[in-house]
Amino acid sequence: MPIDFTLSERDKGLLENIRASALIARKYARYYDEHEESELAPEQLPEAAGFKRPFDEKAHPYNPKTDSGMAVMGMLQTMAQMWGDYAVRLKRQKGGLGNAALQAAGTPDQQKKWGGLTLAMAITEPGCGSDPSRVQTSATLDPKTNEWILNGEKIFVTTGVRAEGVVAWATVDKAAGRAGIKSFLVLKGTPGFTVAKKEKKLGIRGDDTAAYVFDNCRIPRENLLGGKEEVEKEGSGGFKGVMKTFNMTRPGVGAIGLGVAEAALDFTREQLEEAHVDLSYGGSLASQTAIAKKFQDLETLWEASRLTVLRAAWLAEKGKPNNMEASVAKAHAGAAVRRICQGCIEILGTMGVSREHLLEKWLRDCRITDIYEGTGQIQRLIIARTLLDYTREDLK
Amino acid sequence: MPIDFTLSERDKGLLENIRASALIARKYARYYDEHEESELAPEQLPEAAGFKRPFDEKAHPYNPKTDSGMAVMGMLQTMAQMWGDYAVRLKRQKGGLGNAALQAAGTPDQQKKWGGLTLAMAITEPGCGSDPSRVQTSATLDPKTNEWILNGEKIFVTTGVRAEGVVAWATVDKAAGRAGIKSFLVLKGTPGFTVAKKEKKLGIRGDDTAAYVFDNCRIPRENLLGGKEEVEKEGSGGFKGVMKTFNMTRPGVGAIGLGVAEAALDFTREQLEEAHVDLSYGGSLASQTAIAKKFQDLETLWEASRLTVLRAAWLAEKGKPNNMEASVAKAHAGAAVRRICQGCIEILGTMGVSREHLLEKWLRDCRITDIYEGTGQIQRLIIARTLLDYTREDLK
Amino acid sequence: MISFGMTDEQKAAQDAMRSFSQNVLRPKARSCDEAAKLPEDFLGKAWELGLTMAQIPEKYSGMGSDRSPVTNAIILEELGYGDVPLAVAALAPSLFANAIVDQGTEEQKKTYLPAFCGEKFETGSLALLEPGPLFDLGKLKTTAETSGKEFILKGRKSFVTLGDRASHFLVIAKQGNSRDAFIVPKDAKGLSISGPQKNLGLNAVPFAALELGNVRVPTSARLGGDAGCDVQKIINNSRVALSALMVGLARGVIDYCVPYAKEREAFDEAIAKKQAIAFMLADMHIEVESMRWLTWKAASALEQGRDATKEAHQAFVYAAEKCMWIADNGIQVLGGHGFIREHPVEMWFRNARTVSVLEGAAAV
Amino acid sequence: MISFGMTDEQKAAQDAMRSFSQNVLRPKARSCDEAAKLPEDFLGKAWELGLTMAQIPEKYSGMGSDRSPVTNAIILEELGYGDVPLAVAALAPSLFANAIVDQGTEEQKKTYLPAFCGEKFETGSLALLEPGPLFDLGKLKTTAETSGKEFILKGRKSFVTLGDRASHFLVIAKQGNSRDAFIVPKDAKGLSISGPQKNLGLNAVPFAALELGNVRVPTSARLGGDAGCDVQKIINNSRVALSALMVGLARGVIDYCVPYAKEREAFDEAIAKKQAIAFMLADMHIEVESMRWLTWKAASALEQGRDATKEAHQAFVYAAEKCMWIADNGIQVLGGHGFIREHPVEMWFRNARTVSVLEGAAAV
Repeated sequence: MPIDFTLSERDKGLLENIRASALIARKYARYYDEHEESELAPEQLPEAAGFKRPFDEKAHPYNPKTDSGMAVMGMLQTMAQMWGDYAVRLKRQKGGLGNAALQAAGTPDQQKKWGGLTLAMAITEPGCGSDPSRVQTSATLDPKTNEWILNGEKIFVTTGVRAEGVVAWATVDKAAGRAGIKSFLVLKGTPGFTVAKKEKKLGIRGDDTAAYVFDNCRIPRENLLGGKEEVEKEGSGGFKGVMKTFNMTRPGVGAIGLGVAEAALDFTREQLEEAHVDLSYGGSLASQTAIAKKFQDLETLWEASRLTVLRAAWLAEKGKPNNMEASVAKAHAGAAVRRICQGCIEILGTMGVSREHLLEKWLRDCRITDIYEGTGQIQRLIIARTLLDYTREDLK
Repeated sequence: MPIDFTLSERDKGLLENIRASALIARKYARYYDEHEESELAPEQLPEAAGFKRPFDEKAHPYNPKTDSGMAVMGMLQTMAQMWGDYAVRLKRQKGGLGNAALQAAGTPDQQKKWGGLTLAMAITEPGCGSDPSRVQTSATLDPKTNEWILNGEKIFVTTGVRAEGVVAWATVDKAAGRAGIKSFLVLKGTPGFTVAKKEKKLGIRGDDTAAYVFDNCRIPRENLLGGKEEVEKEGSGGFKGVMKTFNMTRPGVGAIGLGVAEAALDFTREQLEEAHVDLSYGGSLASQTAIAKKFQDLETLWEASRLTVLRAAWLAEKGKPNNMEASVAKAHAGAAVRRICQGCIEILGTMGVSREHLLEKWLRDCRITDIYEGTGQIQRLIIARTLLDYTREDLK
Repeated sequence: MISFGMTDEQKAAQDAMRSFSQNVLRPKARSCDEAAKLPEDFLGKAWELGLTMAQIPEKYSGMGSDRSPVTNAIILEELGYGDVPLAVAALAPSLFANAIVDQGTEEQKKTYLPAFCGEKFETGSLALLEPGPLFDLGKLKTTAETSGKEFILKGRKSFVTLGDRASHFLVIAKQGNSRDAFIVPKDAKGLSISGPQKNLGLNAVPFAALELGNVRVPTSARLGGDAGCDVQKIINNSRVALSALMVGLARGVIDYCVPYAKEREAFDEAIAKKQAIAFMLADMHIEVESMRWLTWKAASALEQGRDATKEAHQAFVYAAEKCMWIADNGIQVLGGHGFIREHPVEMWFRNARTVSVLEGAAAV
Repeated sequence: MISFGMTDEQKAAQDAMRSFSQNVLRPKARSCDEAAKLPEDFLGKAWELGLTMAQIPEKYSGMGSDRSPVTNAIILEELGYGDVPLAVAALAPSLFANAIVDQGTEEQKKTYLPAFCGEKFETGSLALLEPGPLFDLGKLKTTAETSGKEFILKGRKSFVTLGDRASHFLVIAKQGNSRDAFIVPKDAKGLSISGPQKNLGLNAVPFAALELGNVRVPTSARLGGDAGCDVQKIINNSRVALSALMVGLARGVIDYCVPYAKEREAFDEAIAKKQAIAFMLADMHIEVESMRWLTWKAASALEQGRDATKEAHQAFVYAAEKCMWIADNGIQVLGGHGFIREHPVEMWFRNARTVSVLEGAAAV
């Protein structure tokens, strides 16, 4: 297919469908923001029926010659949903980050067995933030019972309260470093596995974030994702496999932030247009107002960022390597959404910080984008290593 | 004295005096820019008489209760001179960076002997940029003749062609690292000391930058600045002494850049005022044009930077430590002048890049500010080490 | 002469405020933010500092210290370091009283100032900002019209500090092509006060909204009497004060991040040893210094009675941008922990974004 | 559908331009910059690439490939990577010819296009920019007035590429409230051409200034004839082309800095191993990618015949800012060596600042 940036009618239909339900979700955005403790499912909300808007696949079948690919559309759909509200969307979602890991690293049997559950992903520990190779949670095999015994603490587990199970990283051999790290599936209710805390956060308050404790938690031997028990001696092949999960989640996280930022831009544009600020493109700096210039710069930044996200997804759907591009997308979006939401507030002034509107919430929700799934700093390390042809040891 | 940011009548008189001669210097700015090879002394220029504008010290004696201190005024005078033209000022200047080193580290005898000469400072070598401790130029004492034998190469020696002598860093003991580095005074004409090259540069073309070669260059034993021949075993006390020179030169380099940037701002303001752009302060973002907002931001950045320079100088004249503040001033000014000159060109458009005006030259002249006397990166290392209470080994 | 030297008196004031910040403001900051209200005894405790009455002349029952914007800037940096919202609340009375000290007629001074010199907390409040987007100090929508011996005020005001307990409001309104300030009692007919407004940050401060529906005040209610007043001067004072608070806030972020970054490890060493983090901290420090000197310069221009419009504008705009930048990067230094309400940085981030849009309207 | 996939034809064009850049442009870049002129044989050599005639329809003696702004963007990135000024010079004929292909009347096409399809270099030139500060595309000072069957053109133009050897100029002028383009022969009465202008960068390009003192042209000289033309479309085309050149320039900076930073040592290791440098390079890469996709998007909108005003504006403004940022930081990566003319980075810095103020006026 030649270079193209337009959407087919089917693409548009799918996105409009999502936006319509996203607008309903937005009505409950403030509720979830102010009721951080609430575990009320969006399906119990008065207008829940509006969330289900089946898309007529038969009338509009997928045409690979004209319609955008799955991964690209996945990004655009994520943006459209988040444009409505971050929390309501996530609360409605079957499946969590752990499902992506199961998909990437699980055996067919494992995928069949647990694929229907909502799985969280537990990586970070109190002592390690951006550096997953420092995982201290241990998994010891008890050959008598054919069970793994997990011990350790996990923090920042997204949807960790609501999830039915978790994919947790643990080391089977601390001396082996990154090569010793494996993924284990632990179901809620397993003895020795407790949700220790639900975090209170700056934003994305509708979406829960948990802390876990594993205290001699025993799980079946076959709950090791992928099933490979041996620790590779050289390199970190297994670890790299684990890290591969990020190549779609990183642009995805970018898309999440950009959806929220788009809402902020749309709200700001409406206000400016109502105030008759000329926002037209095409002219020179000399004829612009400070407000219009600032707004257009933010809008341009958003578009630039969105294109890096789509590029990373497009590579993935073409089966091309996208490790660096996934980090480019995440790093760009993480920084862009910070600037965009802050800038929109600067433009609108006191209106922007008032809780009568959602803009202030979008600022808070957005801020996580540059932090989770690898901070902007981590993404830059990855990009720089690739550019410089450096190993992890060369540049860290 | 209480906090005050105003200038006394005497302060103003001194600066106006300098500005008047700086305006004459500006007439020759383009000549020196386009004749990089020229070593014509400004005193030979047609209007050279205007350079000498004696200030009537008797009619306006220095009053320490009302007039600004020496170091602060030094910064302001530097700015005023550079506002005229970088090159002409430096070409007229008796004394170079090496004189500051002589002042800081030389014995009274040495200061008396060489203080009247224009001395360059030779630190950087082809193999070491920002890291002076990697100096490879060696100094070996010949006890028979009581001479030091220098061997090595130096680059980026400011005013290295015009200078009558140079203060060069060399190591007397490579194994000792930083502690082995000493400063030596070498006069032009000393056998074995040659000016290998005069660099062609982006900017400050009127000011020469040389490369030196020392090839078994013999200098008297007493040409070691400060006279301390022994290498301290622990720490890097001697090296720190050497580095102290920078505590005034760093803000001074900031002042140089800010003087040039001020010229750029003044030129841009004139053009904007002629075009009836409202540049008044006091209102809100909502009522500003993009051009005015951009210009005011640059003007504000300049003022912020200028105050960090004055602060570092003020501390010095009060005898207070200013190591960190000197780096703050240098780092701030280095970044600020890059943005200011680039921004002025953006505001004025094609007029800004035309060689009919000096703005494009000021951009080029300014660019060195964030590089020499320690790049912006080096300054940030120094600041961060102080903030974090880290040693050079902790953070590098 | 250029001088950065504090007087002994200023150093003493700085020390006193530093300890008030550490002992009173910091411990209360988080709980007030979560509860979105002031602690019961707080305004009384802050009143004991005597900040308002200190600069009221003795003839109006004050303590008669020099009215010093520079000293104020030094004090406010320390209070902002402690907690910006509590500082804003504590300083609301000064905002009102100082405008009268600076620009009131003799009669206005006699009438209003003594109330601020008693033992009990008392406040008036500045009503400058207006709701809606694109607020423009040069194009106020609130108007004042003369009608016989009265002014009729119409319009809406927002972000009125302590609007729930102020006895009077200093309402800034447009009168023809100029701006003026009017002293309006809280029980004026046609004035309705609502609130508290809920915001992103500064949660502890009860901000009110005012609706002025044909509020009539006597001509003597105009600040400065027949001569009117210089509204820009009030704005300049406010902008400098807000700048000083932001310097304090930003400095607080650095002081929190530095030990955190030294303790926190990644890739086998403290994150502070990574240039990306270390340089971020260095840049924060560079900017806090710059913010402070711009603020001092503007305060000094005010103190010397010069037109400080440019200096106050520069200080405020620079401080607003950099304070936000620093708080935002403070979160980044803490990573995931920066997003959690167990650490104060996310609160400072919200306060920074909020205080920096106030344009010069919420502090002394 | 969203697709970033180049056609095989585009890949082949990219390869060809890459080798032209490497073999012809790069080796000449520095000497042309210092001499401030084009190499003798250069325009002829560039002409052999057939860039201009490729997109001229066969009926006007061209090669009749599709007129593809996307392919142009890909080509221009490669040429910009080689050397922006030489690329600007080589592409001047296309700038003129493409406007006629896109918007000329049948008669204009017949009259002017065949000249661009011969073996000898031939050029016309766009005259859009005007001297002085605050140039505003929306408020041109050059005017066109009708007078019988003629237009009278008055005004001044600057930065007219290859103005010294163009046979015709496409002069953009204001006519009442709208803008139009007029084909003016170099020997028109009342037209004086001066130059070359000396500038900060793009030194190899002879830019001329035009003075139009009551220049009379027949009504048929208006591009598009009686219907006139869409001047914004010409500007959009130019902006996208300039953006593509800037992508190439910026990519060149990174490719130069990466090996330098790996080789250069400070504090006992390669400076590329310092996060401050490594992250700078990473940010440069992030921005080059963004610049390219914005440029492609705008080019694609042009290609599909849609109004590309927003896309072209976004691509140009973003590319201008980031190209400058990258070139400026390229100098910083090299430190003192970045300031010396032995390395190309300072030249790229000058070219970046110059090309980024052209507003959409110097390339295809």
